[in-house]
Amino acid sequence: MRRRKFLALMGVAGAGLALGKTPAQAAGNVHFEGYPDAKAVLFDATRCIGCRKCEAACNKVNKLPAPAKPFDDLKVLDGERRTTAKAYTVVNRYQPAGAAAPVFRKLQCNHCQEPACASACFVRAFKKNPDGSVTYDASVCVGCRYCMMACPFNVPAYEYDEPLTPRVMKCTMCHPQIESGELTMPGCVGACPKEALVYGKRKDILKIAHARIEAFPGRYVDHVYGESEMGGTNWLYLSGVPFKEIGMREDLGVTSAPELTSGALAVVPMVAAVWPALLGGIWAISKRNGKVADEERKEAVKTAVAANQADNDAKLAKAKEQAEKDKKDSIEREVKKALEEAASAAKEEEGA
Amino acid sequence: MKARPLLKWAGILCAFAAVSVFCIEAGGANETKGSAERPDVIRIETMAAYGKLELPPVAFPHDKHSDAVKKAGKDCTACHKEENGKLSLKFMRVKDGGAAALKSAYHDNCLACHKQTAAKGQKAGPQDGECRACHNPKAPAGTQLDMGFTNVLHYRHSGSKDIASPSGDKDNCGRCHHEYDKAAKKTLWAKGKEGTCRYCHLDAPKQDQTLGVEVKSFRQAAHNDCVLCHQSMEAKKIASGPVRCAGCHGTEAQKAIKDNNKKALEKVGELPRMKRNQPDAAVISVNVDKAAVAEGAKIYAMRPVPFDHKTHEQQNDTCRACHHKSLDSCTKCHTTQGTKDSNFVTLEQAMHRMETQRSCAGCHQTRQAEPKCAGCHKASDKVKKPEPQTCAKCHAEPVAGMPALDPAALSTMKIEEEKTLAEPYLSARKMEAQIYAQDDIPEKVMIKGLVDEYEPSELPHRKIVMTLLKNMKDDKLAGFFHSDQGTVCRGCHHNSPVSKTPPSCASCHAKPFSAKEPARPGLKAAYHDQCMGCHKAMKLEKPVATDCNNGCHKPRKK
Amino acid sequence: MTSETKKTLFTPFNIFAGIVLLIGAYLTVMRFTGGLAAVTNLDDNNPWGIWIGFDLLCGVALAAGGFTTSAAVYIFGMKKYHSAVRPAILTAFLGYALVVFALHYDVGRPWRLPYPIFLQPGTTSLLYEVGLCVFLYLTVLAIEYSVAALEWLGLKKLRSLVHKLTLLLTIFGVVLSTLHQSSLGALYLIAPSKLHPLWYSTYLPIQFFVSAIAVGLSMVIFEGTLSHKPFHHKMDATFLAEHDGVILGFARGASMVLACYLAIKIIALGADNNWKYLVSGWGAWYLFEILGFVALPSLLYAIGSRERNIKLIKWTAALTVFGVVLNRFNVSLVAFNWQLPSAQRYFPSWGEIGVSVFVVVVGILVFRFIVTRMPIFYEHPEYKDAH
Amino acid sequence: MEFYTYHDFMLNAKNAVYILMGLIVLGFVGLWRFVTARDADHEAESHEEHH
Repeated sequence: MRRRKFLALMGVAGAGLALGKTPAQAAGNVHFEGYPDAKAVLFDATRCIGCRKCEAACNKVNKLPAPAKPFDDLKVLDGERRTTAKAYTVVNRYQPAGAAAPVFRKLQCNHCQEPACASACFVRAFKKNPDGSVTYDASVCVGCRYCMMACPFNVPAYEYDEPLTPRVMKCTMCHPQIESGELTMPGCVGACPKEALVYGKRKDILKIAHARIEAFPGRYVDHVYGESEMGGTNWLYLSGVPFKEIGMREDLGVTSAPELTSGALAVVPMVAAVWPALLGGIWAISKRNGKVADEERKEAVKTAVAANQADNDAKLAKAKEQAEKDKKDSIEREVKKALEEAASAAKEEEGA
Repeated sequence: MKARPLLKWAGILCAFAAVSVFCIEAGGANETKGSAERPDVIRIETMAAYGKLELPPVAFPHDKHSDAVKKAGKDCTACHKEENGKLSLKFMRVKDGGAAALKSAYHDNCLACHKQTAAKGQKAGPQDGECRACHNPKAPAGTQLDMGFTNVLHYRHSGSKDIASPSGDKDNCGRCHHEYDKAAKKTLWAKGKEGTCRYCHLDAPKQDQTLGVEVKSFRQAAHNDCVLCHQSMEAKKIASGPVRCAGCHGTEAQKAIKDNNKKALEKVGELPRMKRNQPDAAVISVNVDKAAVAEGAKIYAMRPVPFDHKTHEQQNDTCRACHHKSLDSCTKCHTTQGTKDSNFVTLEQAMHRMETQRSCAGCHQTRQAEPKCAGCHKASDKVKKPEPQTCAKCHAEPVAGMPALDPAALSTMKIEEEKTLAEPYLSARKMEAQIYAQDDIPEKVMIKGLVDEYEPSELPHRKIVMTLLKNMKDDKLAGFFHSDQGTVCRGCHHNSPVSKTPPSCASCHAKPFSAKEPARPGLKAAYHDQCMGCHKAMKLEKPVATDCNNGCHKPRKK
Repeated sequence: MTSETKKTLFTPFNIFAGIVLLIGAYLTVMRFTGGLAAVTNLDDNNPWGIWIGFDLLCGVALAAGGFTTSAAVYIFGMKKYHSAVRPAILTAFLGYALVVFALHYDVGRPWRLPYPIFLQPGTTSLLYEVGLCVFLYLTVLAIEYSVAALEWLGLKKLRSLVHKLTLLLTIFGVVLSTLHQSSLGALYLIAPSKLHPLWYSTYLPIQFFVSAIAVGLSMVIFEGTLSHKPFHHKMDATFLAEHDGVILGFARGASMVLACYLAIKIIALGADNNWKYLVSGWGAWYLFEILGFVALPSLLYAIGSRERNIKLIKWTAALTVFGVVLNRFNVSLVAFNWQLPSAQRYFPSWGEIGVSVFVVVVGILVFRFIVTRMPIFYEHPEYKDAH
Repeated sequence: MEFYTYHDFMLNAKNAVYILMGLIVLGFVGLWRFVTARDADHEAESHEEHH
């Protein structure tokens, strides 16, 4: 009986395991290239001089609160910073081993082709726009911060000091301003004195990036960061030093966030479809087993009694007596034990 | 009661698991740490030739041993056997006689000596049974710096009175330079055919089929000839070169050698040229098919290049800088098609390849990386082909009244005759940088690009040009290549014809990110890139690129 | 009766609970006037702290006893464990209710919690899946639990109507639990770059699900043991008589499930070829977790059920519960953001710990309120043999 | 070990997993036998008691 149940359980567990993996790998042979006319920005670390003009422009364009230290105070660069609810973009300074001069790198939302934040949001507060930008709608946001957990670049920031109306804050690629005609390119791009930031269609930007690598092979690392990272981003990077030397993860892989979770999501309907039928079946079997066992037991007792009644009467009576006594003893023991425990509990309670 | 042993068992399992966890961690934490430089540590892995090593190779500190041997009043023969009056570089043997013999050669002799030393109560090396003390995989690896034998060091040897010629000649070249004489079965000095050691002595010993001997590796040859000679001099109490590993291969020692070289050079003034019958000047020209020429075929080739061999000798540390395989002329191996000897590197490639320091263009390019040049010649950006007028700098145009440089004629000419052909061209070369008349160079340029934010910027145009020109003074290479007016201007005024009045920057650079020319910077970036890029390359500290208001711009007066 | 109540009002636990409630009230005010920054150590790099790592992940896992017990009894026909169902369901119901309660502190705008379900569902998010299932399962548990409440209130007709739904609710409960227990693990699938490879695996959902079953079984044992002392007088003879049988049976089940969990953990290691990470500090911590809190309890459970050693089983249950809590902490906090420099790592503030303790204490108080009044540890005399 | 193709990686990982699978199945059987070994004894014991 027990063995049979165990096997049934094992079977179920096996089915669960099988279900857990197969759909994950059968995520479908689909591939998307993103919006055809999506824009992108190219950041060229070999051109950036760390003047923080982009930070100032971003602050102005997005009407963010004034920072504690002015934007022309370059001492700020002494520490490594990240994006915050009050700064959509920051520039950090790095001193790579072996490099003659410091290298600067600008951080902001990378506007993933397949954004992790949008994939993770359970109210669809994030949107990938046809112009390549990823924007956020505070009017539906619950404030769960799963977007921040999901973002591989640690970009979204949160208004932790807002008690009731906290928002997730991040770069919008100046989508609203460009949409309204206020700007023709993101604020940071327009402000850069060195054209360390280039704005254009992603397809063209990629060509420019590769052309630069080809034209100056000694100057660049032969990789356009963001071309394939996390499924590709709409903010692309060129650098003269390995990207990890300027604080960029090189181990993110090329799988986009939605692909990472598609397997788990694929199992969901399967559980709803398979579980009830399977569990119902097990219930039916176990119910029938119970019935059969009961009948078998009754039948067995009946036959045994009939067959042995004549010559075993005395023996049976004796056995019954013994069994009775055993049962009584055990009940007594249990009751006694229970009583003792109750007594000691009461005592303890009193003591307390 | 029955539960007890089971629980105990579980406990033991737990403890085992815990211990293994920490063992694994300990294993992971154990990383080999960087050690101080040890030029004398040799890896002994001779046994590897006879199969997989049972134990890790031995890291053997040679200087430590030679010092100890010396202290004990013994000489090199304590460890090295003599063969034909020369010490063998191998330990206690002349030849490797198989795995077993090798093993006992090391084990018997090393351990015996260690044991003896220890018996005397002195500090000794590892004893029998302490296998891992010698076969230690974590022992620091030796770092031997290559010893460079520069022309100055060569002069210090060739000019030394202590080094006499074995044959009694005036020149002592024969003391080191030799060739194997098959008939005499020994090495002899071949006068006038000297070359660098590495031409024959390669990285590994090599059996020479025609000579029928094994040519020693460079390492063997250098240690045999240099170290043993130094040692014999030292024995005669004559000041000589290093005998310890660190003496040649250590950082400190190499610095000292460099200093001594400098002193020697200062003493002699100009470094005497080597006596190898090399030309003062030559003409480099393509090989021609003589038979075809004889039949009257015309030759289509680049014009020959007059070459100032003497000046280039002075500019290089060794002959090997250019003559990497032999002291023959370049065109012997590097033909227009390339030969097997040249690994099919053609003459064009041999002269122009940027990836190598041996080619003309490759070597000249490294000069451009110097800060005074790098502002215009951003070295890493050089992928563009040089402009046609640059080619004519070396590939000389025929000049009336001067002998014609004809490849066909040159192909039959002796090198001494080439000199007379080349010299008129070389002396006619303009070797000084030129610029337009002062008045034609605008003194100041006002840049009004960012007038909504800043007052116009003032570019000290003439000052910049004159500084660049000053940087080229007394520099033959720079002078030669900038001897045309307007060449210097092209450092900034790029991508337009050479002119006294080049177009303004704004005529090409307008708004950024134009759809038709997406790679062309806008005016703001063009200025900033040009100015800052040049300042950075030339290592000019001021003005600081990010100091807008105090550098080039002044805030706009309201 | 009244004098007895008065006498027990100032027990040490009650005094402790009172203090915790006061602190909880203070922290509640702070949270909803000063924002998360006023009470938590959360920051932009560490958006989820112990309110998610403990209150949500552990809360849901520890409440898994509900679906495992009811599935064992009603679906697998293990009738002898019947008396364990009600306490388990009640614990689960309270557990989930508290999870939702605690979430109100953590999310920015708690009144919008229904948004994902009713206003704008983001179905690509695994958090949506978790939210929907927790919402539905809480409803299921409320209905399942309502049998006891209806018995207490004496609403016979309604009670028998709800009682008839038992099988349906149980199956629904198992489906929902399977989904959201595993989805809690799947939440981390989106961040392979942030979670240490030893803990990140595409098998995370299954790992969370199987470990939830193990901890569910263990919680029934553990929580039964805890309740035994204070509520012994509330337990009827059936409950007490079946108690040891429940413990032995569940121990055997938990031993197998833990072995299964261990197997999945090791396979996950092999599938991603992560062996090399074992040889590091993280590896030692990982081995500490799976050897000390998965392999060891599995073995101890096996020994305990084989030797009928109730005491050993009870201790093992505690070990297992602690182990799963450790696992959830490792995934959500310790091994998460492992690549950040230690200065940027998260450690909970006293305020966060305070709120978590507050939530647990509220749970205990409600549990006590219910079990002292409603038929949880005993069968209502009027409904004996009604199942 | 370094891998240069996904195929190589999978080949290596799957080899390990198949071996693990075998070990795990054996382990399960062992554990199950260990846990249930006393069941027969108990049944026998209780049977004896009855006689």
